[in-house]
Amino acid sequence: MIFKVIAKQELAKLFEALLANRVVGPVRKGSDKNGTPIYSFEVVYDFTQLQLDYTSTQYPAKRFFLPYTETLCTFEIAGDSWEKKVDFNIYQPQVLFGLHACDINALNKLDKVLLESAYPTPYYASKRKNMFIVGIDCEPQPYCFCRSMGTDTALHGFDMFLTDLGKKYFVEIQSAAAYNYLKHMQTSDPTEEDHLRYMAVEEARHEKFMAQVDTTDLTKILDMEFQSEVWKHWGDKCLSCGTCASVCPTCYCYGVAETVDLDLKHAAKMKHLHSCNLIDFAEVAGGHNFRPDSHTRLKYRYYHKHRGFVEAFEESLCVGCGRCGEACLANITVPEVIASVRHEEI
Amino acid sequence: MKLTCDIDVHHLTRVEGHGNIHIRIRNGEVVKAQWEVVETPRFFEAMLVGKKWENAPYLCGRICGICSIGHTLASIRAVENCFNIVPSEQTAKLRLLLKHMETLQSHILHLYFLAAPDFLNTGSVFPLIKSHPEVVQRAARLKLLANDCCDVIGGRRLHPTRTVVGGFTMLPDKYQLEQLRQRLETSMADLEQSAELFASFAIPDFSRETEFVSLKGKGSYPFIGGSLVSTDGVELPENEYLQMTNEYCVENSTSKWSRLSRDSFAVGSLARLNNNFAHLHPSAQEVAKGLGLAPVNHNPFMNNVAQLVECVHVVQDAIRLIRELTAAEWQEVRQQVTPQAGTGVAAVEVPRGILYHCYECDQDGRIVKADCVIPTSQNHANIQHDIQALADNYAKKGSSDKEIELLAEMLVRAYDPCISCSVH
Amino acid sequence: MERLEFVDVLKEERPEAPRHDLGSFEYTYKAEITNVYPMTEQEKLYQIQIIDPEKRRGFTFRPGQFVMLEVPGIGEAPFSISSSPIRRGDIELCIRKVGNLTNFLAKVKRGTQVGISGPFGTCFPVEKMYGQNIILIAGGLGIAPLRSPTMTVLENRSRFGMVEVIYGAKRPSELLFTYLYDMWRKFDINLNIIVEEPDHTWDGPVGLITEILQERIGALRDVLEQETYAIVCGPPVMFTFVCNMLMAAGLPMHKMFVSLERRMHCGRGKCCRCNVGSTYTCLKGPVFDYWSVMNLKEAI
Amino acid sequence: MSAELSYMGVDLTRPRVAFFELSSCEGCQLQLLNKEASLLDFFNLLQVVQFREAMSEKDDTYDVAFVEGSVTRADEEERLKIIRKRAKILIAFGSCACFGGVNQLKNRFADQDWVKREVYGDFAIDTQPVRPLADIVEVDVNIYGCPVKKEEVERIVTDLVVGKTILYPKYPVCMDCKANENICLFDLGEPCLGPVTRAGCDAWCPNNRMGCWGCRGPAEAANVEQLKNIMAEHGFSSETLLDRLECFGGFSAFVDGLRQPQQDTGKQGSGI
Ligand SMILES: Cc1cc2nc3c(=O)[nH]c(=O)nc-3n(C[C@H](O)[C@H](O)[C@H](O)COP(=O)(O)OP(=O)(O)OC[C@H]3O[C@@H](n4cnc5c(N)ncnc54)[C@H](O)[C@@H]3O)c2cc1C
Ligand code: SF4
Ligand code: SF4
Ligand code: SF4
Repeated sequence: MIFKVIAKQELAKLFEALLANRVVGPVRKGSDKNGTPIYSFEVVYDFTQLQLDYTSTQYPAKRFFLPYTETLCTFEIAGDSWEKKVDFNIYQPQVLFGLHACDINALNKLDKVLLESAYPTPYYASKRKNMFIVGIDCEPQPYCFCRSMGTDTALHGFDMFLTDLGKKYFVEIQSAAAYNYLKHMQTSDPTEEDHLRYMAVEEARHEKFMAQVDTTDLTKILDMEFQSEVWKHWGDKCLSCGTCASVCPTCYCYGVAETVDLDLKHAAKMKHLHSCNLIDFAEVAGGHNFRPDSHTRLKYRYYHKHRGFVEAFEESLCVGCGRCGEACLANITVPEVIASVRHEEI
Repeated sequence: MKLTCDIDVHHLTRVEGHGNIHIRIRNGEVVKAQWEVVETPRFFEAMLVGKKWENAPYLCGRICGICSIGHTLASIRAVENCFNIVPSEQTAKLRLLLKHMETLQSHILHLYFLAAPDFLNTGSVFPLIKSHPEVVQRAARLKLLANDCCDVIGGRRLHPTRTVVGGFTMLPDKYQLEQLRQRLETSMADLEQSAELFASFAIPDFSRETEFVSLKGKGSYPFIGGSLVSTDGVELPENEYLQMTNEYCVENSTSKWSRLSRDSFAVGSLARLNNNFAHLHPSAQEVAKGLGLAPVNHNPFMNNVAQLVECVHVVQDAIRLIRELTAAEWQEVRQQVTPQAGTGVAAVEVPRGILYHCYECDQDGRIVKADCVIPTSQNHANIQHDIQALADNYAKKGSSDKEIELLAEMLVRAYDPCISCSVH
Repeated sequence: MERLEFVDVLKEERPEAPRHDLGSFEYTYKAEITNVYPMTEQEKLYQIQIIDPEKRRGFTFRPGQFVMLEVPGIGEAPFSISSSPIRRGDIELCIRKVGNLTNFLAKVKRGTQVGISGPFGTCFPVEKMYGQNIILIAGGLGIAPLRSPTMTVLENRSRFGMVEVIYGAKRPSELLFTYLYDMWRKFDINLNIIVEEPDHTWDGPVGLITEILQERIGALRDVLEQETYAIVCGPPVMFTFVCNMLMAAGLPMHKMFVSLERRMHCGRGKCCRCNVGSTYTCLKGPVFDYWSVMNLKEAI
Repeated sequence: MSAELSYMGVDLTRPRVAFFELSSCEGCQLQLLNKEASLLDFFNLLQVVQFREAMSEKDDTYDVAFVEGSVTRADEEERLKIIRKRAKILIAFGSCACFGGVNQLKNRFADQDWVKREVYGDFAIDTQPVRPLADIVEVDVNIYGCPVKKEEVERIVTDLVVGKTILYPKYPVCMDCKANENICLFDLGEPCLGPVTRAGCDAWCPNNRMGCWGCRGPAEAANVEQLKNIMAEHGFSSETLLDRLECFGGFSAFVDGLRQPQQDTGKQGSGI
């Protein structure tokens, strides 16, 4: 692994050099009713637009690698025959500039299902393989529990990672492409002092995590508590609105809808990200619904993330970004739900 | 000379809403010429009672699908007048721009889809798709442009979503505005061709001395607020609208009727133009002259031409407004609203004429009394008198039943009546 | 400014190359409906042939696996392959009209082109059953997935001990593959068919499938604990009853196989629609042994 | 216009279609003429035989009837029954037809005579409590929205012609809203019915920073009870919630409890 340090003002040069590609980064989108800024990942054209000290974005950068709706293919119909056209909707590499560790880890988790398992999906692969990621360290927010999920640092899955040392950035380089871009900046090798400063910064950051989830034996506890009454408690609150999945950087469930064009000569197959909380998610042909109650659907979301995925990949499908809890109008948060399943006082 | 004639048009087509025409001529005398409004009432004025102010614009937009923007803006203005809120310059400009685009889309819809088939001898626009594709495409292009503008400014072309008391929920994208301006500029060619098309139509030769009521322009062609004026010399401030409208109920109509100095008066494009010709954009004045329209014109069929002239005016004025809006920095999008007890009146020129909304609110901003006076309801009496005169006129000329029926239908259509709106 | 290199994922050399080619994800086989046989009011049998001869020969599957069948613009859904694996890319699907896609399929004529992808999912481990007795049980449309293992068993008849087929339907008019029964019987198998609501054409047994099973279990009791496998297809209520009866009679859970049905939008372990608990039916299933089913939450 | 259609080798008939309006603003019909770019394709799929607002010809043999508006008078009830008899497929077109729409707000007054007097004084006027179509005849397809969304109309019409099952999202507007990455209106301090309203409009209103008013009626698992808590928690009165829930009639099953604690707001003897 290669480490470098750069003076802060050098970063603009890196940005400029990367601008030959499409660059996506955190910008301020507006503010809420109390004046608190709201951040969002958007395509940026100007370094000054970037808000690298952003707290957290309401939405992950998901739409740039797992769009909410995506055309899987189109058809041209001719009589009883047809031609199918597939387009992965990506023509140029994208730069994600300023991802936090949780969001990088989210990509790593998605890779497991979408890239490394049976039937890797080319729609995701085409975007993921054409991505240049500049990570940046974060300021833990009250709702972040990534430390509990082991995702507070990103070990891989990025090209470059920046840590703010005050006047300088500590830069971790993980790809040849990233190394190649170093020539656009003035870099130096870190000194022992830089190392110490880095460790101090990280330690100070760790101190700031407030929210926690106890994952000890969680897969077994979830199994034992399958019939627990707490699920009903949360189910009564749940709006079945799918907001949690929509803002989750790791939720990837989807539905497919085929449409015929008005001219009856074209058709398309569209993919829409769904959520397992939606009422008809587990409905099958004939109308039978395997999860008709809101609590069974909500429970399923937790089982998929914290049990099933762990069984399959030895890790949970949650990076502890806390977005779902923040976005949920019914105030259903992961730390509280898990604590309640563990019979802990909240 | 025609001795007898029986005309019964049930549910007149190509107008908004339900109305019937009955004409009876016996021994050359018109014994009955009746414009019947059979639309079902929806009681918006009662519906609003007890509702908080924020409901009013949202609900009142639903009085009419064609002029929902006009109703929404009138309703907003009535609430704002009640609470003493003065819209910022930016808000006022955006509202006017939105208003213009509604005028454009409504006029184009009427001219091409509802009125033109009569002049081109078809029953609807559908056959024109084959026989006159360029005409239909031009109409679609203009309508699309107007609708796109409404989407960008009001959020939605019909039942707008961004227009609220105090301003807007959200501002349009300047880049999009700029694109619309460019499209507006190129649309002038389409409007010129529209003028040529209408110049080729034989506008029936009929006129009847009429009193015309509209807003009075002060420095500009009037659309939102101001004083009220009639060609018979009446002039009143906005909040004395009741004396201008004098609504009353009549048999055979679920809509109320109006009168002023005479038995009836007219509102609409022709009325606006008759009262404010000098304020029209020069290129609009030119089109008017080219089509033989000069104030004061008393031929109701010329309302079609007046609409076309107004299309030119609103496009020109929209271009100016967009220039001004994009040149300025965006200001606060929405003002704070503090309800207070009182009465607010709004007079707004919507495509079919002058529209009034008036609400009385209590100190919490809850509506205690609501009144809406719709342009078409002000026109009903005039339509009735026009039909009478028209039947008389053409009976004397010895026209056939068919001809009289078509002329009567065309006459009603010329007013572009919005019947469900008039009954609300 | 400097451009990053663009990676075409379909051409990329991948040393970690996963089991399946990226390109095949959305490139279905174009296939032609070569024949349509109406079987009952609700079900038709479709013969479908992959058009490209090479791909047709390369298309191999095992009994119990399913394909995703797509009609452009209408829909895509999973269907078990009903025919024998010997016939490779020339398959038969028995399809009941229940909704959008299947209603449309009921209207298409031979010659229509459809998209086929697959085969997907797990299969009935027929080879593992060599040398043993086999009970094949189907309720209703369950005969569609059951026909393929049945054909395989019959094609390899000498490798199995006793073969017992039990099939139940509501009415005689709803029985599927009636034209095959006589042929099947020639293979020294015990074919039991039972209906719930007989009509004048029916002279066979009447009742629920469990009733005839009870009878047969009596005859088979001795072999159940040791040398027998069962394959059970049908609606969840039916296979739960049947499996529990077999279990009570001594057949171990891991020697019974069932096929689960869930909504599937991809068939490739991506859309999560088919998950039972958090197990993908399309990858780990649709064929499960009964032990696994018992251990899946909300499987039935 | 009569050449028949086919799709994937299946022959299809171009349905004879008629449009009707009962009590409404005719906005939904107007939407039919919108989306100008696909207008020709749209009307090519259908054979329009009656469309009073746009054409003078009239033919009473039709397969599909689009009926806009709600029923507020005996003659409308009769017309609707005749339409039902003639049409193979009757479509309730827009929220007025599906739920009564804004029109049904007058039903909330106990004293219906007061309603008449408030608008017409002593002039005799014929009207009944507002009813959706389904209260009178069987409805085959609902197209929700005030106004309807043309994209959805196009999809439903195509599905109808091709013979596909007509499906609507069962989930709430929040899904559409999130897919557009909007800032939630509750964060902006505005009320919204998105969490309980049927999606399919692409979050038309929230996209424009206007909270949803529920024009498409309840989503299939609408948790209105929880929405009440949420509204209260964000400082919105139950009157605000009621205003929205009762606006289009889709949530009529949920508003009764909310109306009781309300004061007598209508003057002149109107009771709520
Ligand atoms: C492994 C496997 C094997 C199968 N094998 C066979 C087989 O051999 N033969 C066979 O006939 N079938 C088989 N099936 C079942 C088959 O997949 C379904 O019948 C098929 O999906 C029906 O599709 P459809 O489009 O016709 O029906 P759909 O229209 O999809 O479904 C009908 C019903 O489902 C509901 N529904 C549909 N879409 C939605 C939606 N978007 N939202 C909410 N509800 C909806 C509705 O209630 C509707 O009434 C198999 C299924 C699986 C999983
Ligand atoms: S489940 Fe919630 S906390 Fe976990 S990754 Fe998704 S949004 Fe973040
Ligand atoms: S704005 Fe409304 S629809 Fe959108 S997420 Fe918030 S509550 Fe849901
Ligand atoms: S957001 Fe709500 S009110 Fe607006 S169109 Fe959609 S359902 Fe109707």
